[in-house]
Amino acid sequence: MEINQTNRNQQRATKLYKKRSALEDVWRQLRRNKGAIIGLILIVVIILVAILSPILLDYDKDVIGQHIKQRLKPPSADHWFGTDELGRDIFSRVIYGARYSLAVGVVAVFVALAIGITLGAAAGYIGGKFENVVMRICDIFSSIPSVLMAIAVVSALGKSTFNLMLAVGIASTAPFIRVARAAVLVVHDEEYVEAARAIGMPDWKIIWVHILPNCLSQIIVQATLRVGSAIIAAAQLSFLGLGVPAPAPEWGSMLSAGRQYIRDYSYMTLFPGLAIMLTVLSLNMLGDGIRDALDPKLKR
Amino acid sequence: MKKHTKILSLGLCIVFVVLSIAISPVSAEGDFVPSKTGAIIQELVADPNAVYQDTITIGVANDVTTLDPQASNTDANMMAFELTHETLVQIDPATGEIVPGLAESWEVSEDGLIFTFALPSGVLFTDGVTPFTANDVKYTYTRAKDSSFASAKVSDVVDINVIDDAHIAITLSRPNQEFLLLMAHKGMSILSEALCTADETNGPTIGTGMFAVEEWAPGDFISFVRNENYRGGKAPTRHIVFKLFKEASTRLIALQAGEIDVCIDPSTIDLGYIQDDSNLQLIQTQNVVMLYVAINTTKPGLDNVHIRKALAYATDKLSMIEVGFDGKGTVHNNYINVNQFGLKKDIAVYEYNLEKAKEEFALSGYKEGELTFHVMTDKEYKKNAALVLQADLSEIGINLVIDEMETAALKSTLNDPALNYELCIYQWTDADGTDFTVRNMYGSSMKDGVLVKNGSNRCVLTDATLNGMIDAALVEIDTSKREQLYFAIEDYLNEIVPIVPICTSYINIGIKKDITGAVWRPTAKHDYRFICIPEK
Amino acid sequence: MTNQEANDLILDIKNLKVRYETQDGIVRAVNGIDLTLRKKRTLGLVGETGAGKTTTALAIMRLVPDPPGIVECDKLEISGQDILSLPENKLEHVRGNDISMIFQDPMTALNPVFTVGDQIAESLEIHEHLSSKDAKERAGDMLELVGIPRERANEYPHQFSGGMKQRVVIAIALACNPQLLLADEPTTALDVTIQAQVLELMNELKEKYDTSMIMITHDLGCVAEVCDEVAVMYAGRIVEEGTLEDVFNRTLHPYTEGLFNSLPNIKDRKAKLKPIKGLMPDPTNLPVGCSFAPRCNYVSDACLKAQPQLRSISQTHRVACTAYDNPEFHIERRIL
Amino acid sequence: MYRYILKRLLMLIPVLLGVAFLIFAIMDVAAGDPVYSVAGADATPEQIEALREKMGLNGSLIERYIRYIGNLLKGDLGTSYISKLDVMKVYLQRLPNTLKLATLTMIVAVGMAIPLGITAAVHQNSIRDTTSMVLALIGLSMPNFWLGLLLILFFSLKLGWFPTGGSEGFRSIVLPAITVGTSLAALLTRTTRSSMLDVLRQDYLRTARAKGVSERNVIQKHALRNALIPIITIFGVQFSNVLGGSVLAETVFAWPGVGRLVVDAIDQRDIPTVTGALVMTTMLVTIVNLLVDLVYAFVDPRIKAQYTK
Repeated sequence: MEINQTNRNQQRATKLYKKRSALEDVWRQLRRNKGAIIGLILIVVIILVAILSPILLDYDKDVIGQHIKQRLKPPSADHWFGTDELGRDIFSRVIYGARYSLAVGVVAVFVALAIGITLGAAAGYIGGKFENVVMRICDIFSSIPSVLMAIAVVSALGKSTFNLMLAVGIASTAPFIRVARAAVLVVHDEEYVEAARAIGMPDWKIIWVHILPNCLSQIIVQATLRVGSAIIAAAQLSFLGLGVPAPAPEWGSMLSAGRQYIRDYSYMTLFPGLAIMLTVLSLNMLGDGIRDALDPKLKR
Repeated sequence: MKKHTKILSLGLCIVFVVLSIAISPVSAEGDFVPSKTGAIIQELVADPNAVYQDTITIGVANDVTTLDPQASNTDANMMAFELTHETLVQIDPATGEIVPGLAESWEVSEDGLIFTFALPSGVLFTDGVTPFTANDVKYTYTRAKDSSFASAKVSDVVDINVIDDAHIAITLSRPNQEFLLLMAHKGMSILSEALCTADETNGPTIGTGMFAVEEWAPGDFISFVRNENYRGGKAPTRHIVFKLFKEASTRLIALQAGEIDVCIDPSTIDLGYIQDDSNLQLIQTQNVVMLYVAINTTKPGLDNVHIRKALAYATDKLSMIEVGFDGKGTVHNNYINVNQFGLKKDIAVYEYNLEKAKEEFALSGYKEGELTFHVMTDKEYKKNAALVLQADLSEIGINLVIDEMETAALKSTLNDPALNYELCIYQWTDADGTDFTVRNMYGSSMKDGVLVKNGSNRCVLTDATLNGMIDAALVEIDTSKREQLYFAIEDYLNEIVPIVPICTSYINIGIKKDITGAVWRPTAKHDYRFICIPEK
Repeated sequence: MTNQEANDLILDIKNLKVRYETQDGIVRAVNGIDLTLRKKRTLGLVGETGAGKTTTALAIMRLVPDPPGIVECDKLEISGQDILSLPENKLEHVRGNDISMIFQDPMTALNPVFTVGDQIAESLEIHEHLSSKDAKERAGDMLELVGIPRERANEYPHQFSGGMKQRVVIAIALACNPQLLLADEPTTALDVTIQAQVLELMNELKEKYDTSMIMITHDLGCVAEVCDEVAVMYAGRIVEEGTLEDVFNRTLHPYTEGLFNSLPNIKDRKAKLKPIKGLMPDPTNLPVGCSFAPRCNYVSDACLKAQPQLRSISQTHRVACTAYDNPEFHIERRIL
Repeated sequence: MYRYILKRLLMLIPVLLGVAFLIFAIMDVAAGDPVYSVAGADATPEQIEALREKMGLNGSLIERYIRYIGNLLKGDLGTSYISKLDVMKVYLQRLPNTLKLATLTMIVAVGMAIPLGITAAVHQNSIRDTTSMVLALIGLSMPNFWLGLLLILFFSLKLGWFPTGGSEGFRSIVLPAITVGTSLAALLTRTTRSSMLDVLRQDYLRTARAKGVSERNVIQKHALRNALIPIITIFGVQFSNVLGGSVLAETVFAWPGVGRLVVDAIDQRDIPTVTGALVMTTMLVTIVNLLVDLVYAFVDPRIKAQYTK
């Protein structure tokens, strides 16, 4: 027993050491990737903006405050991005909107991660009928185009920020199920997993301790890139009028509102669109960087 | 028109403008004077030798959803029925008077209870073989009793008696001053008994109108082809197409690009493009679509008249017009529609005044922040109005949550007997019969000993006093007395505030300059039967 | 060198240097080597992994990937033809025709989406301008030559075992009867029994076609079996070269000695294995002096100061080791 | 091989049943009883009940589902609540538009992406590579409906080259195809590049070069065919997405495709149309995926071997 314990400690120690050095290695790789660094800086700035916006701006006054007399004013020194149909300052709204888009993107991906990894890992580990059922469900979900799926879910649950997150999350679950299952299948028969099973570790613990960490890198890459597509998906739903309820300054719904003014007041569609693009772009750049850093094949 | 270069097209435009000023008898926008009913009538001088453009394409905002006149009452469908079907009588857009439709003439008994219609003979339905007879009228009105859309219009009908193929008598339970108005409604279009019983789905789509449906691709377009055998002479245009463009800006661009000939309801913000385009013309008339805040008076908080008055004072109608219609609208303070008989011009007004709103709120006994209401909206301009209301209500301590919904979901929530809503930005489009308006918007009827709200009574009023006033006005034969009765009803409503009227806006239509023959109605249910472009 | 010998020269390399410029720094893989090879002879290029053997072979084929690889050379001639200045399209005529290469891992050396017959026929089509039918026919011949039934020409690589694949690779390399064959560890990835078969096959074919060959390997047994001459590489340099006899029986360089010592001794199974201590120096950061000095048992201060140059010990035998400045010096290894 | 195809087609059945059930369940939860939006304001309770029966909305979810499947097996997708038209007919009316858009989009995207991706991979880290990768990233990060709006703004409003919407003539398909195709092209370019980079590192290319195969043939013959496999995967997945309706582009450009049909039907709570259109779309998607898998087998003999096993 004693020996076993020391052994395990040693194992843990090497694992820790290994982990840290792997992380450092990733960071070293990442730092060298110009795109990833630009992406990282951008996304950090956007996150900071999102976090600080309630301090910088007075929601009632700056963000949803209406000034009907000042409506539809083009960009100027007072209103950097102009004003919208209710005379609200588009700059403030775009700034504040980062909160919604990021929150929706991140939460949606978490929903997808939670469902996807649980189901996928379980399917890969348990196998048999259960796996079959899960994979068929996965087929069902992935054969319905995800936008339509999300639209159906939102209209079923009703319009709210949370439901939007849920809908986007559910609609993007299938890929995570696949990734998790594939990763589990790869390591399922590895010797250390066999060993863990041999010493009587419960299944959930084996999945959690031994299997998941091994597919973590893939999942991290997927997740980073998916946050971007989740933000776009959420904006799409908002654009179709199924998003965050008014008067919240969600970028997609700002675009939707600006659509009918596109001929004369194109700035109304320009800035929220740019904001979405910039956010997703920075996430993609960062995600690409992380993937390259994690993927030893791409190292040169 | 294919634009090769900017300069060339600019040059062409200039030439065109010069030519059109020189040659054509210019009909500038100002030339269109609305008739008594508010309609703009583009008179078509009948000319048997004239040649007309084969197809007129109308860019519409709303899809035709059904071809059965008794299965819907949306404007889009009504315009289709106007082409394909006929009603016994119709309203002269110039005078507002009832004129013959499918019926050639009619007589009313002295007690005002029996209407006898004389029908033409030799009329065929547009399938080309089925003859029209008085039995079809009986069938249509009987069928209407079972229709959830049309039944209210025939609720007073107790007997339909086919005298012969060309004569039919209809007996009412009580005198109804507006019976003929109701019969002019497109929902009362005459169907063929033979066709409907043979094919329940497609039978009702065939009428005796000037056009027949040619092809229907829901969500895309519907096309109509002229009825060559129409008894009054065929229509000038062979094909009419309603093409759906959900986006107002896209619709207008299609008009400017020449893809369509008529653009219904362009965005108010874009009207300048029509005025600046020498090929186009803007038709503009005040509409009779009354926008209002429907208040479910049975819900806690909203059952308190002070809260409702606070809502009325806090409603910034001018801002709503500014935001919703780019300033092009008229504040509405009445409880019936504009142009309707009995409209009280000097009704007491709840001016936008947040101080007064606060006073009323204080009288209600509720505390600030205690009340949260949900308001349902479907269209963008309604959402914008709700946003304005939301900002003002937050000033007086009422939270407003805006529920944006699809039109179908909103309608089904309104119609659901559970009445699970509090506020709704809604509209009332009927501008013909005052009784029909007040009875449906505010009236209730006795069922099994309890008052049950009428179908379109969105404020869920069950007020016996009000019902009595409505019934009294309906049967009053003296016009000026009747008017006074309606004034009284409006004053009564103004005290209990079951709705907050907001505004009426304008009907805008962009058309190609050469278009004529159409009747542009303030109800937005336009008459395209004679629309045409004469070839030069 | 006599005229005769010069005409006989298949390969003549002077001062070949290859470096890879990567993000981690400049990897100096080959640092100035000279090599010559005469007709029908076989040279064994020996050294541990990372010594620069494969890079040398790739440099001869002019297949060092650029970027990041940069090749510098004073002279690189195949049968008197200057390879260095050839444009890419001319090089294509040399590759597979005059020089061929057999790669280390037969598992990955074949394109999985083409039949083996097509892959053999391809070089025939390119170099001998055969019609695709004739090329297929010849490919079948080649398969039979390496001991595979010709019917299997229409099968895909995944249907072959490792040894069979290596035979296919050999068939591809020999299809156009090249003057020089570069074999890069042709047997490393194979089972021992298969290794012998493959080696024997190569020996046979070499004899049959009069091909010269460079055998790259770290397997000394394999060298003893096939090679006439041996060059030992360490950290991108040749540290000892000579005939098989010279290097095996009159070993001079401490590194070569280390290589032999790390082989298990069948005659004295109790003798402890003596692996070379330490690791190869980081090729991005080579020491100023002898690269082997940090691991050398005979190291002296002089070794650390300057790079030792190759010196001739006999007509055929040369070594790069500063210790031989002292005429008394000898290494421990004695040949019995 | 045929057995494999048959097996795949049989697997389609549970998926279709599942899709139908999923949509049924979702629409059942959806706010707003469709009966009340179809019935008018004045409908009496009796009329409501009659209508409910007529619309097939009586009974529990499971009962309705079983009824629906029964009809589905007969090839009957039901009739629309709103237009009373046969759902199959309406769907088939829309399908050609969607297929047209999808096909053009895919052709344009593939035509752009594969050469770009190959060039980028072959000249890794060159200016060309960086430029095309930055462009691809931007293309991928742009919400397509926004791109559509910008295209309308520039090419329709400013330049007047293309119509802003509608489905007549070739000119009207150009902007929607670009809108949908951009992100697809971006994705495909990236996939082609990374797949190509993967393949370019493979030993068998060195073998080919050592054989004297010209660089052009090394890339176009030896590398591309191997690199195609992951590209085909993405192609398959994306084709389904385009096929299922680039809903947003269809909305922005008033393109009467299947995607808009579904969105409008969801708006109108027109359950038969929603379910029918999605079931049909699923079937198409699955069939396209099967075709993609067969193309795989054509490209990669190893996969073919698996199928025939």
